[in-house]
Amino acid sequence: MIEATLIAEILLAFSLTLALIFAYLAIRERDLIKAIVFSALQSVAFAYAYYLLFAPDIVLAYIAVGVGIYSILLIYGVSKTERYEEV
Amino acid sequence: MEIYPPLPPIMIHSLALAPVTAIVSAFAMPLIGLTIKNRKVWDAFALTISTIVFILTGIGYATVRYLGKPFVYLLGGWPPPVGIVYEVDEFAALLGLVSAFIIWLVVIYGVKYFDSNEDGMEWYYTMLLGLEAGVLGCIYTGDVFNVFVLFEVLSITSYGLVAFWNRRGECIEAAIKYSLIGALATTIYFLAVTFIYASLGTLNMADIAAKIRGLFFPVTGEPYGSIALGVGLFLALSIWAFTVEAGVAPNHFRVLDAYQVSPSTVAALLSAVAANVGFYLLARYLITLLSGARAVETIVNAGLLIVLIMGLVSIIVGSFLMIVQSDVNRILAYSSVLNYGYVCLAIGLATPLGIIAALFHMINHAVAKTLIFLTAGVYVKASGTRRLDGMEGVGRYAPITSALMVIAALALAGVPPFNGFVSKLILYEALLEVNLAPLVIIIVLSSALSLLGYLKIIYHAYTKPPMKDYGKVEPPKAMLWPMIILAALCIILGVASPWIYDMFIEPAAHTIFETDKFIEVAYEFAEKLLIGVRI
Amino acid sequence: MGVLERTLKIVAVAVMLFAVFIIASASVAPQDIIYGIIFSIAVAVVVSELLIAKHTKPYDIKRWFWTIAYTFYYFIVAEYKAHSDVIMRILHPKMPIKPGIVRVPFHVNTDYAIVTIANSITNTPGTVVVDLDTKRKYFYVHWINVKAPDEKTTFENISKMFEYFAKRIFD
Amino acid sequence: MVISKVRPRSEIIIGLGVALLLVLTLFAVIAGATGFTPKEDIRPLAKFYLYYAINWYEKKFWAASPEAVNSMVWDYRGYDTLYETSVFFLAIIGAIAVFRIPGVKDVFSKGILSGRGLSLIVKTITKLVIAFVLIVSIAIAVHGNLTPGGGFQAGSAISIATLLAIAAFSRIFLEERKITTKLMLPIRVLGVLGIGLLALGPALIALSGIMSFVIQNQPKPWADWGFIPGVGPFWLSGNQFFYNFFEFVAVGAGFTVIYLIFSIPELIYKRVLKK
Amino acid sequence: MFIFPELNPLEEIALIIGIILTLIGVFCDIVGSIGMVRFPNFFVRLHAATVGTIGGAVYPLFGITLMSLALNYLGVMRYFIATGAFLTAIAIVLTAPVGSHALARAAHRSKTVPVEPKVCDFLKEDERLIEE
Amino acid sequence: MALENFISTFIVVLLPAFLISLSLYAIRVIKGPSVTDMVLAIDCITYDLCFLMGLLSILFKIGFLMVAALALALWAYVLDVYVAKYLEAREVGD
Amino acid sequence: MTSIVSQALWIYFYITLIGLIAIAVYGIVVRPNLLKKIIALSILGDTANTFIIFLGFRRGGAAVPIIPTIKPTLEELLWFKETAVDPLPQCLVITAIVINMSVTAFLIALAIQLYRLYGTLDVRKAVRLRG
Repeated sequence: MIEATLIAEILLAFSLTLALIFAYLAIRERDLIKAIVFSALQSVAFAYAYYLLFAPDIVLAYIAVGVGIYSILLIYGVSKTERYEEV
Repeated sequence: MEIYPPLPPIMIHSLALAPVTAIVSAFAMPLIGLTIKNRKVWDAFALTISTIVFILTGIGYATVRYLGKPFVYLLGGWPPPVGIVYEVDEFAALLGLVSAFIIWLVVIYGVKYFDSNEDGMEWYYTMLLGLEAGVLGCIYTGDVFNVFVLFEVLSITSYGLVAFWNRRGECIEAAIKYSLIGALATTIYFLAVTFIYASLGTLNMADIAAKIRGLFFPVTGEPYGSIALGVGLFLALSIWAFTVEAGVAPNHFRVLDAYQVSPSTVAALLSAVAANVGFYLLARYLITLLSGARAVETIVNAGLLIVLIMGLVSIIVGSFLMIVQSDVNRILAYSSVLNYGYVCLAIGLATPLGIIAALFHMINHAVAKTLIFLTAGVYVKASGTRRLDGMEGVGRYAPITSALMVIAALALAGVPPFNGFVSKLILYEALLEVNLAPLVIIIVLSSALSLLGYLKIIYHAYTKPPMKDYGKVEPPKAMLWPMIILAALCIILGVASPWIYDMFIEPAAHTIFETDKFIEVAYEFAEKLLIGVRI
Repeated sequence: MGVLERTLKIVAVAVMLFAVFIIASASVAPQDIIYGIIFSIAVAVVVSELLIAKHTKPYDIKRWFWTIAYTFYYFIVAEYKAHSDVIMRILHPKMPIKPGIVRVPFHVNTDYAIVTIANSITNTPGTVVVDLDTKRKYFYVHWINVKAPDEKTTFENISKMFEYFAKRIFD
Repeated sequence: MVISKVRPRSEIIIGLGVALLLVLTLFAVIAGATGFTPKEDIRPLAKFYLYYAINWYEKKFWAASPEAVNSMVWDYRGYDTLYETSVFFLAIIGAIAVFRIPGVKDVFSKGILSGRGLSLIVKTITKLVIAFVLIVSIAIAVHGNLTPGGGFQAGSAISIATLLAIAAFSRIFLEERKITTKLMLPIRVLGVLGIGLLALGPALIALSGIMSFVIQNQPKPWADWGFIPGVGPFWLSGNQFFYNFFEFVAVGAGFTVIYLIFSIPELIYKRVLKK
Repeated sequence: MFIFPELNPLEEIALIIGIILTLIGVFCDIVGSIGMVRFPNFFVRLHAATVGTIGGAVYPLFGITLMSLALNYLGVMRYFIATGAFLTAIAIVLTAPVGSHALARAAHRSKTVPVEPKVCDFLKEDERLIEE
Repeated sequence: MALENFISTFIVVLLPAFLISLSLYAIRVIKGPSVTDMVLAIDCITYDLCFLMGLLSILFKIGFLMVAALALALWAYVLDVYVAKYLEAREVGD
Repeated sequence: MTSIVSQALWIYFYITLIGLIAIAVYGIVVRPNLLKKIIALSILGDTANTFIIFLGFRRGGAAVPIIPTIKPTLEELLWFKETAVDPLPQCLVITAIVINMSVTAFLIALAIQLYRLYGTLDVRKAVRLRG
């Protein structure tokens, strides 16, 4: 019998890796809309990590905030300002 | 089960009621603003609430004095390590009283300071009441995570208040700077809380203090892992967060812009009240919770040294940059940084005399700095500019205000018989006590430099011939009275200082060293109420 | 607008909402049933005008029968065909695709019918509705394998069966 | 658009230095403080909450809710949550204060916005999704003290409805149905006011002599006054149900206010700020 | 009854159907993701994405509904899993095509994505006629 | 017990397939030349995760975890609509 | 065997989280665009939250801190105490999520207003306040 916790940990490693990659991309990306989309995916990865850490309350709150509201408010922000970051 | 000595209920509940009343009325304020379109009603409401809160903090202070030991209020009825508690000793109660008093005066001043056609006053009052709740909650609380939450209440209201004049670019720019760094600081503080929970398994301040000293509360059990590293990281991160919040030297940039451009009432509040919260928490964490414990001795000493050095840097930066400014609020902002330096220096000494100096200077600075910001606000409002060369001679049209400003300037510069002198004198004594005489010279020099800075304002505003006819500059009575009260306090705190020192400052400052009492009071509650808990 | 019509609409919506509420709460305790009745009626009052245009349609048993028949047809036959086709194209080493945007006419009138057809088209792999023109009654469908661009072929191949059912369910 | 390729070298060095420093310190400290070992056990304080949250045998310490997280959020550490709500409230007030324009009425997008929205397909499905979301979020809210979720989660879920309405139908759709800041802000305020009064209530009662504390839920041996845990078939967990419900209303309305003020057309600001 | 002695025939049938649907789902997921990577253009990738959402999420979620209803060792928890999976499946059936359509329309209208390769593009020809 | 073992093994055996498909979708998100590609791939990832959440709730025997899937699916839809709206209309409230 | 694998995994988790913090701090300090800074700030907050939830995890047949019945028996409660994960970090994180979201929303509002007044989001160009 395979231990369920070990599986949770392997999946956690996967989702945290995804989060790391996409956080890096979100910070490096010059196109802000793409950065927002990357950061939304990073949020999805974090939400999945919370799921695997047995925190359904946080998953519900965090999906709403991280995937939805951050991204959407930032989209509002970009649509009212400018799309490209000047480096 | 009787858990408190027989006191009237208002005395038991006043300390908790003060911030909760403030925040609930902040909730109600927009409703009033939307239904009753009358500025007078809003003023009256805010004034009433701030008066009530002031009275409640006064009653709370009386309670703590009467009991003679820290007062523990069980929020939600839960005993210390399980729930959140308010643990108020005399230091906290006195500071809360002073903060509530200053907010009360600022509210009175603000009624006439803002023009009758100023828009958004309902939002201003909402945020002001929120700020009051945040300040009082931060000072009274006995739980490290609750500090984070109330810190956020305090900071988000201060961001909103800095951005109050929303159609001025400089205000928004200052608010952006202020809030970005502030949000970073609070997040870092949250990380600090994470580490304290990781290594000690508790969030209660008394419990933390006990655990570091090898004592155990019921329920929370033994610490995990290495205490020294966990607490060290906690300390490092929270010192950084608090000094950023207060605006001490290496991190002082954000407060300068904010004090420079925001309305005078807001600048006074941020400089006199909100910054004190940072210093209070520094003193509380560094001294009450952590110092004197064998396990973390070196770390705490390093932390104190860092605070001391930051104070010194702050003094030097503040005093030198103050005299080259040409903007009145900017001068006052640098003066704030300078005075934060004194307070930090005094906290970094961590001797009883040092803490007395810190507390006394916090109060003196709060009173005098509020006064000088408010008087400068009169000038700025009359001349329509903050630049010194734009307000030449404006003081001649307002003799009372000018006199008050002179009092405030002298008090801040530390000239006898005003209050600033007394606290600086205590600071000298504290420095001499630990053989740091060279620092005394720095302080004296910086005071002299700062006097130059204040004289610059007075020179431009009063001595120079008026550029034009400013008309009626002298403010109405509602603005004048708060300033007169503050000026009177400046003098009283200076002249009657021996009495005040004995009556209020010394016993209050002493409580911050009474870690044993701090732990004991909470422990009594925990032991009594958590009988029969099975873990 | 008569009171009866409005009541019928509200009841129809409320019943569906009640079902969703019970499913969402995953329990049939008396507490949940009471809450469900109260809140589904409350929400139905707010949204019923938005959702239902004609009050008699939800009470037509024949339409529900067609709905069930369509569900089975769609999920078993149509999806199977489309999936197997597209999966073959994905896994084929040469990827035989012939994509293009074609016009597909439709002959229904109500919003729900149009949307049912459009969503059915999009939900079957191989065809995606890119845009629609309600005046000239065209879907613009991105088709992975354009057999012929003329309207007759596209209609036969893409949306004939969907329209057959959608007409009976909603129109 | 001109994008300069030159980046100041010093900034990169500073940033990397700060990052490296953080990495090294944190790594060292975590290695010591928490250890790398995954724990088989949790901290005793947590066990207290888990064991006593709905312990019918020792009601002295209970919060009457089978969901330990919710009972912590609204009872054991309810004071935090009161201020958390107020942070959200004050942030909205701050945003309104930053975006305010004197002299412009609340409904002003007609004529400036086309009100076209997205395509018919999106509109129709959005209607269905709105109804679906409304009922599901109410289900989350009323089961907040029994199953995962609670006031904030449900409130943020219900804000999907407003969000979708703004994007799919345009802002005018909401304005025609009187969903404006003028309506939603009072609802928001009433929600938080309900929370505040529920928190303040026990203390006001205590002023008359009965012992109870701010935001107290269940009666305790040292504080007699408290809420009843349930009525008939309804399990309310004392005041937690009401807290959840008020929070649901408050958060839902609060998010609506945020979206409404963020979707004010930019043209208006340009016009006003030009003057 | 046939394979698992704990279950009655109805549950067993549900379990087997659920397992089959789950297997279909996993297969469709992998194929869809391969298609996502292999296909050359956004509009073509939409079809691969449909394989990934309908075959790869809706079918298996229905399968999970059936499967969890059959698994009696889960106790009361199986109702939560079943209802959650069912509602999610319904939500995906409703919203996934609309999301694809909205994205496709936006991509075509904003002209950020060229329709390449193509056999024909009638939408480009009729573009001016559609403007409401 | 045999049933439980069988189901657990079944689910565990399927997991590598998920890791592969999620990685491939993630590659599309990273590569995706346009924003719409990325959002489409994110949709696929979220719906895939919904499915995985269902399987894992059975594996962990915790039904309460399943609520998250619904929220994830709905918010992914909102993200789609908003990105589409941004690309189509300059003003989001339009 | 299992313990070695999971030990390695946990080391990896902490390294990942620290890397995320480093990335976020880099974003806040170095990137010039205000919205980018806000994104970085939200990543920092989320990572801090993840940190504290990791502390409350427990190995070996863990469960959510929710008991499915209203009237649990004593045995069920004891079992619950021995299996469920730590609810305290979850409570703290819910609070922190809401707070971070509020601050972020307010910051975005400020950034939009700054753009209206200054026409830029670049912090290097938006500096007009000098002493």
